[in-house]
Amino acid sequence: MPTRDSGVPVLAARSLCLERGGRELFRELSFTICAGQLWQIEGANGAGKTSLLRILCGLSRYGFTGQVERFAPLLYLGHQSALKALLTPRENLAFHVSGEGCYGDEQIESALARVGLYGYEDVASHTLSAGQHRRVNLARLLLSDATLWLLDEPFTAIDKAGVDELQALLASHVAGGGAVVMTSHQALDVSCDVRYLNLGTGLAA
Amino acid sequence: MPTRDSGVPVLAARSLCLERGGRELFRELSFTICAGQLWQIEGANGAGKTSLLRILCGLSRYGFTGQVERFAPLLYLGHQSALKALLTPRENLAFHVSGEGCYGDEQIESALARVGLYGYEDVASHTLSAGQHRRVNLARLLLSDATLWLLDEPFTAIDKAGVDELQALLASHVAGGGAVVMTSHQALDVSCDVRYLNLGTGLAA
Amino acid sequence: MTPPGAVQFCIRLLRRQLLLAVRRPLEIGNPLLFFAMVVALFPLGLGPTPETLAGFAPGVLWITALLSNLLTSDAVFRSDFEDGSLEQLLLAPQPLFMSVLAYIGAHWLTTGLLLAAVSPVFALMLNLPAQAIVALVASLLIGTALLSLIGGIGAALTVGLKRGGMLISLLILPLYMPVLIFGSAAVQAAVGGFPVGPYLAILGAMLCLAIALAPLAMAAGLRISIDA
Amino acid sequence: MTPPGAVQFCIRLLRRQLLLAVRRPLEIGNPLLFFAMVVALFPLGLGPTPETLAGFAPGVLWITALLSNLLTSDAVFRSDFEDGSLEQLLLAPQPLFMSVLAYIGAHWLTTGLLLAAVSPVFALMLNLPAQAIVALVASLLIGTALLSLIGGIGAALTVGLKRGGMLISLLILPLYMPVLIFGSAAVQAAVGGFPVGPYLAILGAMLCLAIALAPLAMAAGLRISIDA
Amino acid sequence: MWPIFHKFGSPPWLYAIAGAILRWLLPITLLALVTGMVWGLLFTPSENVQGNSYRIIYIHVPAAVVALAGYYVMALAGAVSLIWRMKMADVAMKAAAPVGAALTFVALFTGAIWGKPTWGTWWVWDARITSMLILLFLYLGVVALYEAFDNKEAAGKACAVLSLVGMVNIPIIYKSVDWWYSLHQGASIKFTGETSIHPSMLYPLLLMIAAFYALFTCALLLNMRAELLQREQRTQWVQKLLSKDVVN
Ligand code: HEM
Ligand SMILES: Nc1ncnc2c1ncn2[C@@H]1O[C@H](COP(=O)(O)OP(=O)(O)OP(=O)(O)O)[C@@H](O)[C@H]1O
Ligand SMILES: Nc1ncnc2c1ncn2[C@@H]1O[C@H](COP(=O)(O)OP(=O)(O)OP(=O)(O)O)[C@@H](O)[C@H]1O
Ligand SMILES: [Mg+2]
Ligand SMILES: [Mg+2]
Repeated sequence: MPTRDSGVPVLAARSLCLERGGRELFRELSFTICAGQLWQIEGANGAGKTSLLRILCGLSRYGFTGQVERFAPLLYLGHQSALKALLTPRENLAFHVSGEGCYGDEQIESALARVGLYGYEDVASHTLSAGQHRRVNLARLLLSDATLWLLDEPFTAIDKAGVDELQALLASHVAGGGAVVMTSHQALDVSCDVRYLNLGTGLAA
Repeated sequence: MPTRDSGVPVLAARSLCLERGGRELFRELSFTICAGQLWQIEGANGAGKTSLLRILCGLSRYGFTGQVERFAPLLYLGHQSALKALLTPRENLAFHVSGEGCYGDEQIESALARVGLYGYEDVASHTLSAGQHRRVNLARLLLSDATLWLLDEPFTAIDKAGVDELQALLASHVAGGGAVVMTSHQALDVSCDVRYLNLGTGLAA
Repeated sequence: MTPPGAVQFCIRLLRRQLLLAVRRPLEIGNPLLFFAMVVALFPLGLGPTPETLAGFAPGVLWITALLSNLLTSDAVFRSDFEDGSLEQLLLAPQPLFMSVLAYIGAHWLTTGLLLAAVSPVFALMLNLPAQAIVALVASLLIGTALLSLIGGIGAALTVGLKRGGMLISLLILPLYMPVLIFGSAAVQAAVGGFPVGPYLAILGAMLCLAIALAPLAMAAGLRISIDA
Repeated sequence: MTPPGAVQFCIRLLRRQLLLAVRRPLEIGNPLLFFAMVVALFPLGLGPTPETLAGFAPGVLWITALLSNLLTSDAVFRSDFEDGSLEQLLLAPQPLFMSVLAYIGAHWLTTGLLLAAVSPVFALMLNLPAQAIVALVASLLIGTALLSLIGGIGAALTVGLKRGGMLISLLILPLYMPVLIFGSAAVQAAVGGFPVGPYLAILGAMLCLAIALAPLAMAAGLRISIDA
Repeated sequence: MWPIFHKFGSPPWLYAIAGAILRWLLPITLLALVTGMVWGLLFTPSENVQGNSYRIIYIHVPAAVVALAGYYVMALAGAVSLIWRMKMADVAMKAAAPVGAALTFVALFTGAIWGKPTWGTWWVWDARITSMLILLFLYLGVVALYEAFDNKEAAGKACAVLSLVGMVNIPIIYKSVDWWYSLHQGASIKFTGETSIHPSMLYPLLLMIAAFYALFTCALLLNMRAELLQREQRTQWVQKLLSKDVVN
């Protein structure tokens, strides 16, 4: 992973407002995410966390007001896993549609081993359990080069040991000059500072 | 909810063995679940929790050995929500395919209100957020009459307040003579006794 | 609260399926459109002289009905499988072979019945003689019900397959053939002025057989598929 | 590690799509089977005299090719949409209009190319004169590529619709028509001993136009669909 | 009755018994095939209308007859598997499908080859031929359905349902095509040459039919043995068998 400078802005949102189904989800939301920061978006079910992440990464382009500027390559993991059921985890990573670098076989194997899928590299993905399925996606975090990670409930279906490892990974990414914006209903237990963005109550540094 | 006798067996499993993809997941698993008990199935990702639940409820019929006897009506909530995206939460409950009783409109409304979906009764389900989506299913727990609940990771995508309410609901079901078998990677914090079935290490009373 | 009886549950499922269909009006209109398009394509592909067209008309109309049924059959249980509803249906206390009849009934109401209802328009477009139109509608009404039942078996057997693709068309097209033959023969007989009754009677007999046996096959197929 | 270039990424996607196709051999065999079945249905529906059959053959073969293309087009982006891959594709740094070409290319290789390759067998079964077979294969090769591109536009526009369903056939069937007309005309010309070149030239010109424009339409369609 | 039934449910027993049958059936089959072939091709008179091309009958007719019978064997095995939940019936059914498909293909292929000199065309939409084509699709459907399932136990049950449904349909299909054809066309081509067939041509034909039945049985048993080994690869008796083979 290349070293990156902390404190450089990687994403800036300016006066975002979103209304969904007649309910105002957030209003005049402005913030800047810098390298070296870990943000957790909080809010009850239906608060608009997923909607906000999709706006930040650029998938939502209509129906909201405000601007988003992106200054660095980003990686988005949504509720859906983007895995093909018929491909093996190895193939899923090697042929991934997100257009990232071309990974060698050893890189992929070691990433899969690190997320606990040693021995499952070559089974069809649809035979994986729910948690194993999500873990394949976490291997992307190990492989990727992107500065900014946008993660929507990355702990879903992951067991306790997996959650601990993932938190350590997030902390080390942030320490290496990356930035993370994530949602989760669990409290984080990481070694770095966490900034909170509460969609119910507004920004909290 | 009719009162039920505690201590009556509602489900008995005898010497269940399962092998998946060349790995033995569990072997000679025998246990009896009685009314008034809350069981949590534990195990790392891929330990076989979901597979076990599907065997217990009768959906898996091939590929394992052993017997399961069921003595009471059961309700199974799996990873998938069984909600039709085009129907509203109200319609989803009223026309539910699980063949339970015919609920009146007020019953459904009050159940939806209790799971925090007041005001969302009549929007299309595909516009619900991930957590709201799962909450519709939790409303089935409030409506159902089944003695035995088999719940596969019921806390997924539910926010903190929701998890607390759900735990209270589980405890009250058990106190009323029901039985619950559930999986979760979170530790339970309920007012009743919890029995653990760890698929890594075996039974633990 | 006791669970609803089998018939009551069947009606509930039928209402659910129809409600779902109404929520996707395009899905309903689609077989019709497909019908219209294929009927429009035929003259383009075959050369448009009216006399030749009239000769083909019974066959073309019936083949189109069959294809549009084939295309929609795959979806009868698919979405319920994908969102987990099918699991819940299998766990329901009511007998499964009755429940699946509701699915087939809804499928027929939203495809076969509609097709039969609009077929006279297309028949006229293809210059089918007027005296054959009653035979066309009647044979389509019975025949499409039969097709829906057969298609349901294929759908039930293939719904859980990850690697199945559209295997369903391989499985059920051979079974469709007798329906096609008697259906188009009925219309052709009417065009030629021969009695249509025997053909319709045979179709009716096949329908009775299918109503009795297909639900059992579908129920067995679904229980197997969920475990694929 | 720098992301792969547009062409390299395109090749990676193509390999991915082909691998997925190979994992579902039934899906590949299916258009062929569909072809076989429909070719078998026509004589059943229309009456089996060899002379009449030979007259239909060009039209029937072309209509079947078109239908089987139509049926498979809907799925080009569907599964990627449903499992979230499409979101990831849209976020990729490579230009989307090139990436979609890989999808279309894979679709054509697994449907159109195969159909064209096996079509002589069915042509013989329908008694198509031997001199028309080259024209049939050539017109199918170009024509199915065109159909895949057109079908891709429809698929991109409708993939995100919850209530869209098979709307796609309504959108793209009209665009298919010119292809059908020139394609079957080419074969009919060959049967009659007339030159086939002009028809193929027109199909080729249409193909060039489609290769230039369809990817742009598809890319725009996908970006809109993902936000539906 | 029940003890035998139990034995049929036991893979090692079935494997052994199939091996024993094959030991004498395989040579007999080969002998019958060669005899019938030589007899039919070299020692029967040539036909006055068709010349020598009719000799393909010695493959065509046996293949067609056995292909049809094979479907009933398969469907029967399917019924047993569904009703008595006997896993070995699944094995028989799974083994029968590709053999039947191959025979059907042979019948179609030889028929088409024969059709060219006699009717001047490869293909005709006649009742028998059309239902044969459909039979091929039914067989292929069973093969494909089996392959598409990951859980092979479930695959067996699904194929059993499918082959039973197909069995109900085969007579219907045959009748319908027959009727349809006779309605549209006068009887322009008739196969019912049996009455006119000369005994010198008939006897080798009967021999060939018997040989094809035996061939079908052999292929079925061989297939079943292979399938049994694969299914039971982790059990003790297969391990023992394999290690014995390695030692030998
Ligand atoms: C692709 C073309 C053909 C197919 C699929 C086909 C199929 C069949 C079938 C299924 C049978 C056995 C039916 C039974 O068990 O009763 C049969 C028998 C027979 N076929 Fe063919 N056939 C074809 C072409 C031909 C041709 C070209 C000839 C000769 C002109 C021919 C002559 C016969 C005769 C003589 C018999 C036995 C007599 C009988 O059982 O009626 N077949 N064929
Ligand atoms: N169809 C299948 N074929 C082969 N193996 C399978 C199949 N389905 C599941 N498995 C394997 O069975 C094991 C158990 O899966 P299961 O879904 O029961 O796990 P789980 O305990 O629920 O895990 P999680 O916590 O991730 O949900 C996994 O290792 C998985 O790879
Ligand atoms: N397509 C849509 N049309 C209308 N309303 C929508 C649509 N999608 C989402 N919503 C509404 O927007 C709100 C926010 O949804 P979102 O998915 O962003 O919530 P969330 O914070 O991610 O919730 P969760 O914790 O449950 O995942 C919800 O109330 C939902 O009903
Ligand atoms: Mg969310
Ligand atoms: Mg699980």
